[in-house]
This record gives sequence, C-alpha cells and structure tokens, in this order.
Amino acid sequence: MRNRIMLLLTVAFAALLAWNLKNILLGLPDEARQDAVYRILYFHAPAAMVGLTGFGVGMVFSGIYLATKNLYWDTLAASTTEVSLMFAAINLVTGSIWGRQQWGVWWAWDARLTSMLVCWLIFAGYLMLRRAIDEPDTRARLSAVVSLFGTVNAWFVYKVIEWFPRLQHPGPVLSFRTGGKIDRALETPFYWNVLALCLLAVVLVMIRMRQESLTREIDSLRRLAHA
Amino acid sequence: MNALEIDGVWKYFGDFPALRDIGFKVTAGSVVALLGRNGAGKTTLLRILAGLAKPSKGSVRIYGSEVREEPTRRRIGVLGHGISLYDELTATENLVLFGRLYGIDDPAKRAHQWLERTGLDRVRDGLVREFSRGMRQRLAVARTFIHDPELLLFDEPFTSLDDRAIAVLQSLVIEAQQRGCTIVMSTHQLREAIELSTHVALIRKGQLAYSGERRQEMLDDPGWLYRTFEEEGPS
Amino acid sequence: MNALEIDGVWKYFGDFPALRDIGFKVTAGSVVALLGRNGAGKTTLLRILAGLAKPSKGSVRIYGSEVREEPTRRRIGVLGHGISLYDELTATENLVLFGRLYGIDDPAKRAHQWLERTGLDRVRDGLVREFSRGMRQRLAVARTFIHDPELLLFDEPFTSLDDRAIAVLQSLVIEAQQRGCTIVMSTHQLREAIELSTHVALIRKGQLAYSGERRQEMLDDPGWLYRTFEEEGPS
Amino acid sequence: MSLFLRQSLTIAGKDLRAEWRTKEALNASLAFSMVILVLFSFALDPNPEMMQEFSGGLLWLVFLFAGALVLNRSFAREMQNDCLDALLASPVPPAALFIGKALANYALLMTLELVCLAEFGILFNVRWLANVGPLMIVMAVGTWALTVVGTLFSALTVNLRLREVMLPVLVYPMMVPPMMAAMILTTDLLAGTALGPGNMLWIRVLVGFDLVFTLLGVSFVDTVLVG
Amino acid sequence: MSLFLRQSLTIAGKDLRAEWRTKEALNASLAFSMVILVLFSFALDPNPEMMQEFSGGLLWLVFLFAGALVLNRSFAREMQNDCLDALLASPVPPAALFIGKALANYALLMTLELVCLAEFGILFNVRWLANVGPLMIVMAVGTWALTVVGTLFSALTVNLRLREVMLPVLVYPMMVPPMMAAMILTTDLLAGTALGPGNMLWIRVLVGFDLVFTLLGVSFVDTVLVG
Ligand code: HEM
Ligand SMILES: Nc1ncnc2c1ncn2[C@@H]1O[C@H](COP(=O)(O)OP(=O)(O)OP(=O)(O)O)[C@@H](O)[C@H]1O
Ligand SMILES: Nc1ncnc2c1ncn2[C@@H]1O[C@H](COP(=O)(O)OP(=O)(O)OP(=O)(O)O)[C@@H](O)[C@H]1O
Ligand SMILES: [Mg+2]
Ligand SMILES: [Mg+2]
Repeated sequence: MRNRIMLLLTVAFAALLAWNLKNILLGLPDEARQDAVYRILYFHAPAAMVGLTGFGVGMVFSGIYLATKNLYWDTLAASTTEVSLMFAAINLVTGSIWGRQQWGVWWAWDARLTSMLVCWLIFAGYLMLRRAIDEPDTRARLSAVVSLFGTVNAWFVYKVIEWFPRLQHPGPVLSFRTGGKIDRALETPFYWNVLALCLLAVVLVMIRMRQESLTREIDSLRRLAHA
Repeated sequence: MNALEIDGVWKYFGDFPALRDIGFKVTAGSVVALLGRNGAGKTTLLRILAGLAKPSKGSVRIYGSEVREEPTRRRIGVLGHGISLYDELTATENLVLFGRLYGIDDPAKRAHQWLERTGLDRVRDGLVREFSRGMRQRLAVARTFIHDPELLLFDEPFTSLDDRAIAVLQSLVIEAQQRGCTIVMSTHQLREAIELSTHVALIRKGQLAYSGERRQEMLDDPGWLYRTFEEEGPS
Repeated sequence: MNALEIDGVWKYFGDFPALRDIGFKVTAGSVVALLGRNGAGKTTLLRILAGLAKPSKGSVRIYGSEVREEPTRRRIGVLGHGISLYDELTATENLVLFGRLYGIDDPAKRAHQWLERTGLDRVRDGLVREFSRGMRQRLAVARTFIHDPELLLFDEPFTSLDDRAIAVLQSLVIEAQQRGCTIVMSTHQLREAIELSTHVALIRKGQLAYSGERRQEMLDDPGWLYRTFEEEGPS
Repeated sequence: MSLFLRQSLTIAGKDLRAEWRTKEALNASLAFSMVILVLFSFALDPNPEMMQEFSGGLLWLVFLFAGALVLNRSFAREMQNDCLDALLASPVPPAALFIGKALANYALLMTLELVCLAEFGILFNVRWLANVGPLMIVMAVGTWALTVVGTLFSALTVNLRLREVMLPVLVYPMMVPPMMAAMILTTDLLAGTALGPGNMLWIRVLVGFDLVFTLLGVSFVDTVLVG
Repeated sequence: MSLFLRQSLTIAGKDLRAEWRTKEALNASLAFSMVILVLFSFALDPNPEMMQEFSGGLLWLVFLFAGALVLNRSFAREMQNDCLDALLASPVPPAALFIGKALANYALLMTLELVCLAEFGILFNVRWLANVGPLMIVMAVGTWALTVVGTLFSALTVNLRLREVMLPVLVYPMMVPPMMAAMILTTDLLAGTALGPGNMLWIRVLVGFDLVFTLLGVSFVDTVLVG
C-alpha cells in the first residue's frame, strides 16, 4: 500500500515536472533584461517556499512527538527537516548561481540571502545534534526542542532581517503578495512547479522515513545481540 | 501501607526494552535488595523510581502519589553512582544548600547535626574537593538523609568503598530502617546486600525474575539466587 | 628472578606524601593482592609501576630494568579503572591497533585468537560503543593480554562487575598465572582477591603495613588482615 | 511564586559562590576576551574611523565568544559528581533550576561584559562613557537574550561528547536576531546617536526576543532535563 | 626512526579512522566556521574594498576559532575510557604519540581550512584561485604552527576541568607571531602580490616558528604526559 502510494506520487511528480519543464523552457519568452536565466526563478523561489514551510511542518511533528512520545513522529520530523534543509540548499545554490550571473558575485550580504543562510545553519545544527546523540529517545526529545526553538527563531530571523538596512535581492513579485506585478503567463507555471516540488518533498520524506525505520530496526536488533 | 507500587513499568531506549513489565510492591519499612547482572536494568529502574526518567509505559506510585509531584519528591532520598556534591563548596555549604532546596526549617542546624552523625564535624568548613573518598561518601549519605526522607533509593552504594566505609554505610542503613524508612538498594555485592535486606527483587534482562522476602537459602549462599533464577547461557 | 623490585618509593602530591618509602619484591610467577583502604595509595603505586607516573624518590625495576624503557614496557600489561578502548572503533580494530603499537607480528591473527578466547568472536565487527559492560570488560582483558605480557597490573578489575563477569576474569587471571605471568592486583573485594593470590601487600596511609605470602588466616576470614595490621581510629 | 523565586535564588547563589571561590570561568573568559580583542586588532588593523563603524559589532562578537565559555560551564558544573541528578530529584521544579542558573549566568556575563567594555574602550580608543545609560540598557537586554538561550542549550548539550562544540554551533545562529539588534544599537550609541524612534525598532526586537525565549525556556526545560 | 614513524602513523590512522566514522568534530567545526563567517559579516558589515584589506586576517581568525575545536577533541578523545593510560603504558614513545596526533590534527585542520577557504571565497567574494599555489604553501606552513602548538597544549590541558577554555587562552597568545605572519602573507597573496623578497621575512618567521616549536613539542611532550 505504502509502496503503491509512493510510486504513484513519484510518477505524478515526474509527469508534472516534465510538463512544467516543457512550459518553462519552451513555452515562455526570454526576459528582456535577463535573457534565459530568469527561468531559474521557477526552482529558486519554490525551493525556498517548500524548504521554509518544511521547517514549520517539522516543528509541528516535533510538537506531536513531545505530546505523544511516539518515535514515529520523531522520525517524521527528522525526515521532514532533512528534506527541507535540502530544499533550502537548492534555494541557496540556485540563488548563488543566479547572483553570479546578475550581480557578478556569488554572494552579497543582503538581508534575504543572509536570513536564508542563517535558517539553514540553524537546522544544520539540528541535524548535527541528532548525529551526536546515540540513544533514540533522548535524541528525539532534545532534537524536538531544538526544532521548536529553531523554528521560532527562524521566524525572528525572517522578520528582523527584513528591517536590515542592506537590500539587494528582488522584492516580492508574486501577485498574491503584491496584487499583480508579474505577468499571468509567467506566474502560472510557477505555481505548478511549487506543486511539483511539494510532491518531490513528500516522496523524499517517505523514502527517508523508510530508511530511518529500517535503521532503527537494525540498530535495536544489534543492541539485542550485544546486550 | 505500600511505600512503593510499581505497576507494569516498561522502559524503551529506542526500540530496545531495558525494562519489561516490571511490577512489584514494597511495604513501608522494608529493605529491598535490587539484584541483577550487568545491564539487567537496575539503574534504569532506580532512575525511574527517583523521577529522573519517565517510564515508557506503566506507573510508579510512591506513598500513593505521583513521583514527579513536589510533595512526593520531598519524601525520597537518592544516592546514585556519583556523590552529588559540589567540589567547590564546603561540607556545611553543601548540606545547607540541599536543606534549603528541600525547604526544611533551619537548614544550618540540621546540617550540623548530620555532620556530627557522620563524623565529619571536624572538617565541616573544608572544601569537598579536598576530602578523601571515604569522607565524600559519608557526606553524600548525610546529603541524602538531610530532609528525613521516608523512601531511600541507593544505586551501588558500596562500589569502590573499603570495608570500614561499607560498615559505616551499613550502620546508617540499619539506623534508617529502624526509624521506619523504606530502602531500595541495587548492588553487585550480594553478601552485603542480602545481609541487610528484608526483601529481594531480581531483575533478569529487564524482567522481574524474583521478588519476595529474603530466604534463608540466600543468606547461606549468596550465589543461590542467581543459580536458581537465571538459566546460564552465553551472555 | 624478581619480576618487580620496588625500592624506597615515595610519591608526593605537592607536600602530601601519598606513598612513603614503599619497598618490596615480587618473584616471577606470583599473584600479589595489593590491599588497602580508600586513599591508601594503591592506584598511585600501580601507576608508578606501570610507568604512568614517576616516583618522587626511590626506584622501580621490572625484570631488572627501568620501567620507562621500551623493552620493559613491552613486558607489562595494564588494566586500570577505565577500559582503555576506543568507542568508535570495532573490537577487532581496537585489538589490532594495540597489537601494532606493541609491534607484535600479525596483529590481525592475534586479535582474532583473543576475540575467540574471550568469547567475543560473534561481535568482532561491532563498535565498542554498542557493547554491554561485561563485553567491554572482556575486550579490555583481551587488549591487556594481546602482547603476551609477563607482568600484569590490575587496578580494581572487579569493580561494578557481576558474578559471572568476575568468574570469567578470575579464570583468565588463573590461566595467565599458569602461563607464568606475574600479577599485581588492587581491589576492595578481599575475598575474591585473596582466593586468587599467592602473596599479599597491604598499604596503610601510604606505607607498607604488610607484605608476604598469603596465610591461611586470610583465607578463613578476609577481615583478619585489616584487623591485625590497621589500628582503628577516625580516618 | 515566592517559593519558586527563593529556590531560583538559592541555585543562583550556589553557582555564584562556587564560581567566586575559584573564579576560574570568569578569569578564563576574561583572558580569552582579551586574547580575541588582540587577535581582532591584528586581523583588522583598525584605523580610528573604521573603528567607529565596527565598534558595536566587534564588542558583541567578543561577548558572544567569551560568553560561550561561561555558558558552557553552567551545566557542565553539575555533571562533575552527578549533581544534576540530586537537583532533579529534589522538589525544585526544573523551571526554577533554569531560572536560577540563568540568573547566575547573567551575573557572570554582565561582569564579563563590563570588563570587556572597559578593555575595549582602552584598546580601541572608543569613548563609551558619553552614552553610558542607554548603553547599559542595551547590554542588559541583549545579554539576557544570550543568557536565556545559552542556558537552555547548555542544559541540552551537557551530556554530549561534543558539548563544547555543539553549544556554539546551536546557539550562535539562534542569536543572530538579538545580536544584530544589539550590534546596531551599540554602534549607534557609541557614535553618539541617542536611543529614539529611529532605533526603537531594534529595542523592540530585543525585548520581544527576550520575552519569547524566556517563556520557551521555562516551558521546555522540563522536557530537556527529565523528558 | 622507521619504527617511530610507523608508530606515529598508526596513531594518526587511528584518530582519523575514529573521526571518519562519526565525522563529528569535522562537521561541527565546519558548521562553526560558517557561523562565525556570518557573525563577522554582521559585525563588520564589510564592503568589497575593506574586504580586500581584511581577508587574510579574517580567514586566519576563522581557522583559529574553528581549529581550536578540532584541537580540543584531540586529546579529549583519549580520556573517554582512559585510553591515554593504555597508550602511555605501551612501548610507543610519547614523542611518537605526539607526532601521530599532530599528523591527524594536521589532516583535519587542512581539510577544515580548505573548505573554509572555499566558503570564504564565495561569501566574501574573494578570488583566491589566482595565487593558489603560494597560498597553499602559506596555509600548509601556518597550519603546522597551529597544529604543533595546539596539540601540545591539548595534551597539557586535557586533565583540567576547564579544558575547553584553557586551550584557547593558552594557545591563542602563543599563536600571535605565526598568525601575524600568515595573515600578512595571505592578505598579500589575495591582493595579488606574489611571494618575493618583500615578504620573505614573514615566510622565515613561519618556518622558524614551525621548526622551533616542533622541536620543543617533541622534547617536552614526555614531561607533559608522564612527568
Ligand atoms: C544566494 C543567493 C540568494 C538567496 C539565498 C535567495 C533567497 C531567496 C529566498 C529565501 C526566496 C523566497 C522568498 C519567499 O518566498 O519568501 C527568494 C525568492 C526570490 N529570489 Fe532569491 N535568493 C538569492 C539570489 C537571488 C537572485 C540573484 C535573484 C535575481 C536577481 C533572486 C530573485 C528572486 C526572486 C525574483 C524571488 C521571488 C520573490 C518573491 O516573490 O518572494 N534571488 N530568494
Ligand atoms: N541512556 C541509555 N541509552 C541506551 N541504552 C541504555 C541507556 N541506559 C541504559 N541502557 C541499556 O539498558 C540496559 C540496562 O542498563 P542499566 O544501566 O539499567 O543496567 P544495570 O542493571 O544498572 O547494570 P549495571 O549492573 O552494569 O550497573 C542495558 O542494556 C543498557 O545498555
Ligand atoms: N592526582 C592527585 N593529586 C593530588 N592528590 C592525589 C592525586 N591522586 C591521588 N591523590 C591522593 O593520594 C592518596 C592516595 O590515592 P590513591 O588513589 O592512590 O588511593 P587508593 O588506594 O587507590 O584509594 P581507592 O581505594 O579509593 O582507589 C589519596 O589521599 C589521594 O587523595
Ligand atoms: Mg547500574
Ligand atoms: Mg584506587
């Protein structure tokens, strides 16, 4: 059953991505100022959205773990955070590439960029903490607390850095934020790609979940053997 | 009345069950020797009883109430592997500190009494850092007793102690029992433990293998218990 | 021939003399129980014998030569409070590492032999971190023996071990003695120690209070030694 | 509530007394702060005009680096003889323990920072006495942010093998919002700008951060310490 | 001599293998280096021209701070199960032990520094590939200075309660001469100046320091570890 769902989601993701790629690469006109590179936006911004949302979802799972003490939720929280971290990394890398192309530098200490980097570091710390603790219960408990603190903090980082005096990164362009700054034809594929990346995230989380539960099983078998 | 009621306690470390369905009752005033091989789960159980860890399943009631409730914790005294004393404070300061935390009246006076009783009067203003191992252990006992606990939980109290220190500790345990304290004590020193105890609980790979009164067989031959209730096999 | 010649050894920690003029000889092939109360100086002496600390005065000769000389150290095996194993390495890796450091031929083969002999064959590729206390202790013994030492120095080897682990260790000690090893071993578990030993050395506040062969009185009553050679008094 | 406070103060008093007896954490972190000030001065080779611009930033960097040492000791001190177990077994609620340790850390950090400030003024020729009132307020509020997050994470990392590494790795990214605020405010104050509507925003960030994380700390310390 | 070398390599191999298995010290110090780069950027608010001037200084500061974490672990790793006693009781001379640990630390530090350099290049937009050969030489020689002093002091402080504090407090001041040399050389190289008679002095300082302190380390490690 689980395999079936996973397969289905994977196929859906692949199909959607193919269709999106066709639209984005072939269907859209080049932008006047940026040539073809602007298309990176279709992965750059959705990756950030999926990543940041994922951190929040991870926090919710961590909260559920603390309430129920069921390790399932811990595994879910960890997988979600890990996958989100990967999406955040995609955002950072695509942004850097884009920045190299647009600004001539890989990195600028712009508010938006820095806040993403700081969020990434916070949750990299979360994963490192998980590595440093062997005992599953303690690991779950402590990392859940870090996830809570981290997410609240990430929110602060986001809010606060907006007020930071240096801004270089483009502001919001999506119409639901600005009331229509971007062309409809350019915007629609964007949302489809958000959906595609969401699907990918779910698939990846499911794969990680399975790996994690296998690891846990092996681990406990080994411990029984060594006891 | 039961000092301690352990009911269906399980403890998982991840998927590994360190305690499996442990359940027994301890009547007030008894001295229980908690025995078991290395890794059986004695420390895990004692930490749960002391409220330092939570069971995954099951419940522990001490004099009828929850462990982590404040009034209950006032009735427990815990002495673990470490001595739980601050090296940078003096003997008196250590005792007064814990007296305050337990909210007893006139902690200074109580501290003084206990220093006398454990023979540490002479060094009461010495830093714990400078104490010998035997003195530290005695001060740790004083700390455990300072708030007149009714239930005492000891984890391997005799480890690394010499014969004289063990004798001092034993006499304090006996004295506490005479005052009506209930004592649960884990150790590998079977002979000492069994001589002191009224009851015995044996844990085997996380399960309760025996619990009940001390029997004459155990006194005669400390090895009897293990031979009877643990089948041998490659560990 | 004397395996060990200790001559007028003093050890000061600052102004405090932890060892005062210790001197005795140990003939090859004997098992010495090094006894004494907490803080008597057993660990200090054993560390000096193992070359982990230097005496303030006096000399120690092992098979006639200096402790810190390389050929001498190849003949010593040390097992202290800790187990001296790396948690992040596997059982085999640990043994091979020490085999290499001792420069033995074919360390992998030796490691394998010792894993078999201590019953750890099954888990030879398991990380030490995941081992239970008994398994760690057995691996530590294997590490101590891997280079076929002639003089073994044990500091409280029985601490915190259960009856079965103690039995395993005891049989290894007896086996080593039969191979002609000399053994010096400190412990507070008088009964176990005296049963194993051929000689006894008692340290009292840093001084040698008794050294000589094991006597029948000690076997009959482990407390005899302390009662006879230590006057009582506040510690 | 009064009992809670009394217990917290008992804990804080104990920590301060133990520290006072040896002064080791304080001395060491003072020495450390001095050393890094010297290193900074080598690395940055600051000329006076630049100094004006950096002063707040450098100062808080020093506070952060030296402060981590104090925070690291905080719960590590309880591990020496398993003292933490005795505290947790006593009727003191973990929240009181947390507040007590935080108060002690706060006192130590403030002492450390005042000395650092004086050193800094002398070494880098920065006049901080002009605006000393508001500066103290900023330091007081900013330091509480460091204290409260640091104390909780000190409790969280105390059992890890890599304690001394994990603490800064987890805490520093979380400190980005309050540190930014504190740095900007301090630079302003050292440059002679008074607190006013222009930088009220940053004061609000600091106070908000303090409140939110004190609350989180008090609520989650039980989870961290006992489970 | 060959035996000595073989023993050193065995020790180094053991350390690297244990580290490789968990990668914790390396990961943590990498994360830490990233975090302090971010903090520096906040504190210093660097504009590109300034960056040119600071780059060498900042880079070596990061190496120093993150390196201390690696060095701290070095002998601390031996304390876990009293492993140090077993090593000292074995026929390995303390000097071989010292060289072995130093080699392992050197490998770890160099790895750390190369990654830091890449991070630094990207984040602060510093082009280091131009002069990469001489830069590697300076890094290699400067890092050995840090390694050899750090390893010796790691052995010296390993039994102290305040280990994690005392190591930097003792090591950083000692590192002032080589760090100054390395900072100046690195800044020159990053600014495009080649190594030449103009900065030969600093190269000599570095090499001289390396030689003297390696010699001192090898001669005194016996005193430090055994007495
Ligand atoms: C490493 C560099 C970069 C990073 C870390 C970064 C980060 C981000 C983040 C986190 C978002 C998501 C905002 C949100 O959904 O709230 C975003 C969106 C966006 N980025 Fe970047 N970015 C980088 C470089 C660039 C560059 C160079 C450009 C183009 C010149 C760019 C253009 C955009 C655009 C147009 C959006 C969508 C804006 C919106 O509607 O919110 N980014 N970026
Ligand atoms: N924090 C922990 N994380 C993972 N496993 C643990 C933890 N604590 C204990 N265990 C495991 O639980 C089991 C019981 O351990 P426990 O320490 O309670 O045994 P014990 O009876 O006290 O043994 P000993 O006589 O050696 O002290 C062991 O298998 C141990 O490996
Ligand atoms: N590193 C040290 N610094 C200062 N004093 C020490 C040190 N090591 C030991 N001592 C002191 O030397 C004396 C002897 O200690 P030692 O550890 O050798 O005793 P022991 O016989 O092994 O005791 P135990 O049975 O408790 O293990 C004690 O008084 C102790 O306080
Ligand atoms: Mg135990
Ligand atoms: Mg000893």
